[in-house]
Amino acid sequence: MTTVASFSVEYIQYLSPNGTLTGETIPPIAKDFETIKSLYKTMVMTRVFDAKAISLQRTGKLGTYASSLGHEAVHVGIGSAMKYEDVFAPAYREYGVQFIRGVKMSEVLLYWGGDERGSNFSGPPHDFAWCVPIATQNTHAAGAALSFKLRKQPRCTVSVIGDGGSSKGDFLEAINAASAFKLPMVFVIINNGWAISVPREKQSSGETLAQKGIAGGLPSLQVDGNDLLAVHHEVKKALERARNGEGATVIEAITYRLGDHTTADDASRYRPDEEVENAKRFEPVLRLRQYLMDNNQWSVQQENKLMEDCAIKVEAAVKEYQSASKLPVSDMFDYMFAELPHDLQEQRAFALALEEENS
Amino acid sequence: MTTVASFSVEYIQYLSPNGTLTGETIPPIAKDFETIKSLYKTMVMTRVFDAKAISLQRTGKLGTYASSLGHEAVHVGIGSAMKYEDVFAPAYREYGVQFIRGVKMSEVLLYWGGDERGSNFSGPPHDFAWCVPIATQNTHAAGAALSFKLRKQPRCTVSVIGDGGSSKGDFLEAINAASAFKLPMVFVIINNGWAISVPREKQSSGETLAQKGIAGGLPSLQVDGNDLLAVHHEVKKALERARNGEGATVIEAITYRLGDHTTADDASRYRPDEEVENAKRFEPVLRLRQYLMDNNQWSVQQENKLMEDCAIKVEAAVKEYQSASKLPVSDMFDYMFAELPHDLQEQRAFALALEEENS
Amino acid sequence: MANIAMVEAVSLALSHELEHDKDVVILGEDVGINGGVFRATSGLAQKFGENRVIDTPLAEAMIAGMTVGLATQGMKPVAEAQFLGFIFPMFEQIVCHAARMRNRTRGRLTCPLVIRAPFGGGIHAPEHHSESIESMFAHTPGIRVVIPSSPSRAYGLLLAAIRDPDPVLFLEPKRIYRLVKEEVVNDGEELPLDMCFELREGNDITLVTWGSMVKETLEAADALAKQDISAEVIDVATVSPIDHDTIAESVKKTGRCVIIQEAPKHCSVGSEIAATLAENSLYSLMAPVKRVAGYDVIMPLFKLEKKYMPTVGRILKAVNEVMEVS
Amino acid sequence: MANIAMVEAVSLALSHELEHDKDVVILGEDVGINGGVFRATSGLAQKFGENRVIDTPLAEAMIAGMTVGLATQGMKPVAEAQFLGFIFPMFEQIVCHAARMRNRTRGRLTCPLVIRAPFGGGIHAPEHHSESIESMFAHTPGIRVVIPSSPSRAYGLLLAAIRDPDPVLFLEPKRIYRLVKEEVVNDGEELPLDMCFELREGNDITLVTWGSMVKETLEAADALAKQDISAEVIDVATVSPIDHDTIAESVKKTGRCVIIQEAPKHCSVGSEIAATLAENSLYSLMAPVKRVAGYDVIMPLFKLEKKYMPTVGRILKAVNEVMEVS
Ligand SMILES: Cc1ncc(C[n+]2csc(CCOP(=O)(O)OP(=O)(O)O)c2C)c(N)n1
Ligand SMILES: Cc1ncc(C[n+]2csc(CCOP(=O)(O)OP(=O)(O)O)c2C)c(N)n1
Ligand SMILES: [Mg+2]
Ligand SMILES: [Mg+2]
Repeated sequence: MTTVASFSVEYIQYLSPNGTLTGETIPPIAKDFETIKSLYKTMVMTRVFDAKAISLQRTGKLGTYASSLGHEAVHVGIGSAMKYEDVFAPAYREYGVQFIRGVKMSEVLLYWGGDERGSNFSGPPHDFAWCVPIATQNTHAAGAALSFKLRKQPRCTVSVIGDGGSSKGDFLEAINAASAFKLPMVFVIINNGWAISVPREKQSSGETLAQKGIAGGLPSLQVDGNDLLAVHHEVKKALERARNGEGATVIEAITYRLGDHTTADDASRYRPDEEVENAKRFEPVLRLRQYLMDNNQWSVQQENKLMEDCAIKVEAAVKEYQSASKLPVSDMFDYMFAELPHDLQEQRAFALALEEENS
Repeated sequence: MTTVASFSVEYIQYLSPNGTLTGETIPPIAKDFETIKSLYKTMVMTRVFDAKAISLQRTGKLGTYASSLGHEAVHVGIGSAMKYEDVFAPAYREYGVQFIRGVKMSEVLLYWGGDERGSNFSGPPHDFAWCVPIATQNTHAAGAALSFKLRKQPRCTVSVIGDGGSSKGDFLEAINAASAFKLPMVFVIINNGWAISVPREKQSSGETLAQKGIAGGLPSLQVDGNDLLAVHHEVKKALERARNGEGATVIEAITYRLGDHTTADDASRYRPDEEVENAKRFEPVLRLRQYLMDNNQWSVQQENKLMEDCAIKVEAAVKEYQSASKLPVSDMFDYMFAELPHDLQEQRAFALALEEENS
Repeated sequence: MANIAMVEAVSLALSHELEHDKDVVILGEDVGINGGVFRATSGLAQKFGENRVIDTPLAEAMIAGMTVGLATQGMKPVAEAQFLGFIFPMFEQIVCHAARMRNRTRGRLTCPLVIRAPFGGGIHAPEHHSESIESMFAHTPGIRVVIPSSPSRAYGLLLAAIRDPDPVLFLEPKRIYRLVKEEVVNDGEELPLDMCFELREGNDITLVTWGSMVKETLEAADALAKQDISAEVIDVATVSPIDHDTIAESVKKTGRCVIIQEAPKHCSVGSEIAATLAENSLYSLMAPVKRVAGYDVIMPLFKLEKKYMPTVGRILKAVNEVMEVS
Repeated sequence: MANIAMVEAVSLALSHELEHDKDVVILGEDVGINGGVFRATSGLAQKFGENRVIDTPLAEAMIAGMTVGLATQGMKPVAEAQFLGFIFPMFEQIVCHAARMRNRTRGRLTCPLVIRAPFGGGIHAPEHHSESIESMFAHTPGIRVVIPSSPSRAYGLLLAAIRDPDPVLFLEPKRIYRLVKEEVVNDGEELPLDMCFELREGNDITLVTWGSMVKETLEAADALAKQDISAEVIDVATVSPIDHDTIAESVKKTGRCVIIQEAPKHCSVGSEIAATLAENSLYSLMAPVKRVAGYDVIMPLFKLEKKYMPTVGRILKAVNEVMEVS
């Protein structure tokens, strides 16, 4: 009996829940307060936006919406580690990443407002759109990464996946592809404890979800997903590895879904209130603010000002969303193909005539 | 930075390529020569059968056939470790397992002879049929294992997968299911170096394929798949674990595909002859015979007698195969549903009438 | 014996079978404590335990494969695909295994399974939650595809589907999950598969439909009655295999046929019905067959969803065109 | 300018595009050094290198997903599904992403990809190697489905498919891969998609078919000619979208139509063609439409395979039935 391979999964946290630095090493970002402040602002903005989106849904002004409450550090951490020319492959709630990359709040609203134009967003044109079929974005990311490798471009992809999604074959096959082709990419498993009503423990009895990367021999680690510094630093390191041709990394970021799965869900049916209350003690925004304040980088006045700012910007985004032009019926035909086939031309004409008749 | 999980993959071999016992421990089977002799006979029979099947194909008496040449130890090792009431989920070339479980050689021929009746075989009626869509058998096995667990039956499933198939989502999802539900099952990855023309290295850059089990936190190990003792003993141990409610195990058995992928393949197009020549030095039948002979358990006379026996039995099987009754046209309708729907009744009548007309 | 909605009728049938057949198990994502995203399995895990109503990891190919595995060993699994738009990872298992197990093994192994999935548009759901792809399954030999259109039919047909010794895809038009309530007696009485339901008798034209479009079709029939056009309304219910005889019989009487479906038109169940009329009922037809169907486009997000869905107005327009021909 | 078989024409088109468009890459199982299990990519890895002709791990969902990923970033991937029977794990990517990317993003991201797959029966292949499921894709909005039936059409249509800015499923009827040889000029000239090819002119009946059945249909037309029945033969070629106008035009002339396909009948491409005739060409029809199709059964293993496949005899029988009607 000989040992032919050994692996381990490390857990990384730099900022403790009460806002103090932990651990032996301190990553560069921990002392770059300008950057932290700017990222903190994005985190807060994301949260204000989120609350607004939920209230729009509640008042019938938005469709089903997937909240990002509690995920701000992992999302903003990823976004801030990436370069513009990299490609991001989201699932459906990673607005924090996308805001940093230039997607507008009004575009997020458009999407959840039932309007495809939301996915023709202002972020990098090469970024993927929201991806509802779970885990399918991971192989898109692998394909994009392969294109960079083939074209010898110094670019990477980052794709995310939930704890639930980490069970689906597509994610596992993407890890395998990253391993086989040594692709420049980073997988972030956003483990928020729940896949709708199914708790993390029911997805797998493995000690970690990160270890799914071991299947392909990829470096695999856990980070505190409520610790912006840890997410930012580890994703950045992984991107550097990838850009240097050293292949992919799997990062499990442990966070918590503080809200319902979506506005169509009622988590109280399956999740004890105490669990949520407890999780709030570890949430990402508070701890980062504490860190800034403890280092005299942030004040109550600044916080108040920020909240005002956010409210104004979110209001403006809502206005923009609500003033979007009406979608013409032709829209459902006009992007089907570069050139509309004969059959569809007829169906289009029929639909337009019908519209005419009915108006 | 704290280590939250560590894993390793062990490699196990009891019988060296030259037929001597290696390693510190000796498994019980190593001294159970009656059993070994019986399994040796099955291995040889499988090989004789295999050669015959290939020659039947070459002379137009069989369709495409997937050879098991070189896989005898891993197949017979699995088969001998299982109980009748366990369920086996094969791919398409694990005849050695199946012969031990009661499947007849003539049934294997029927199947590759283009006759569905081959899958209505004499093996355990609960065993799965050959499974061509790669890796889909692994989730069937998980489902069967779940049924045992739900019904509190002391039964297990064993499913196999190739090195190629280990890349496919179904296998990885099945591992995850086994982990999540703590299923009584054993996964054997039969790594024979090649998936048609694609070598093992192109499937994954992971050090082992066994480590795919680590994704779900399952005990994962490598065995010398040309060592009957190792395969038998480790599968048996894994089955005991499973039967005791301790969950699933992943075993990577390293062997080599000594022949073409199937009779439709020509491996010389992509595989260097030297590799095959080299692999023959490690093949399973020779080493087991050596071990038996070294222990005065086997003689040249016995070997000659065995070869004669095998030839006779294989001939009989071929006869049985060739004397199978003609398949009536109605057969393609009669097993579609328990009761044939109206539409199909009409199609069936049409097909029968046509047959009548044409005869 | 209270009045219940269709989704409650689904629950009731599931509950009935869980109670009366110990081999029945339910599995899927969120079917347990949560009771399914549409409450179709509401209360069942609580009542029958988590060994009968099983939350699975998020992996549809695995759910389908395990369902096949369970079924071959004599269980009667009822799996849920959370939405029909997420059933694609199940295709390989459905087409290559569930549909083929009996035939492949000459009856040695069978697949008495049900896969349920809510489907169709009209509830302002996000992307991939509103498609109608019954035709893909209807094209697949070896499975039945059943679509209820009322609480009582949901109850009776689901019982029949679970008891059927072969695989059944049971597609639930979610737009009408809670549309009407109906008295459903929980007597365990199944309704026949493979048969159309004649919902309304008529002499002038045959309206053939299924699932959620039954609603619009019946409304259209009401409107036509006011125009003195007597429309026969047929709910196909089992869209594979189709009970063509009932349709042909009706068209023989009326001479005219409009087929209404929510799914895109191209190569669909509606195509099959129209094609069969062209083959076998040509001389019954006094006017061209007409299909009122979804356009052959991606189901739009909900701002344009209504423009995609066939409406009563479109049905009436088609009927009037067909009636004009003399 | 030698005579080449259809599978060689496929190679030739691939080679042409690899040479002339640096964005083209080929990927799939065994497409590299081995040149594909049917030799369709024979020699290409050797000529263009393993960065252009890429052997992948064995995982179809991954192949399809990566193909989508490559295409969205401006590459023109040509993926191979080793057999159409193994394309099911690709469904989610094809239906939910390839077909929808342009529409979803309002043109921001597009999917100029091709997925090739050999399909159909008749070569004594093992289980799952012989199915014809073109209809499932033809039902899917947002993709083209193209099926060649001769070396020159394979060459010209595959070029067009690769150059098309939208996703194309290119299904190759493997029974006729090496059936006939034809002179194919490697001039990079594509043939038009979305159009039928009229293979033979005739006045008495229209025979509509595609793929491998073109062979039997032409043979039937020959036999009919001897009976003094002049059959027009139409190769649909692109089965989604279908060029219904050409078919309608022909039926207007002949008054009769038989549709021949290898796939099972139910909810198929043949259904769509017949349905469209019932809708738009009813007054052209002098006799019922007839479909000669595979039975709605599991494709049998090869002992009964021939009994499944439509034959010249079945075509003639159908034509004679249709001709008898006056
Ligand atoms: C293939 C597929 N199956 C099911 C769904 C329905 N669904 C949407 S989100 C979700 C749970 C996802 O959980 P997780 O991956 O943990 O991500 P989270 O929502 O927690 O961010 C499910 C089952 C889907 N969108 N796609
Ligand atoms: C889903 C699917 N894709 C492709 C194939 C075609 N195919 C048959 S065997 C094979 C290679 C399998 O290799 P491996 O898993 O290593 O098993 P081995 O044949 O070596 O035993 C392939 C690609 C298939 N049968 N199923
Ligand atoms: Mg989650
Ligand atoms: Mg192999």
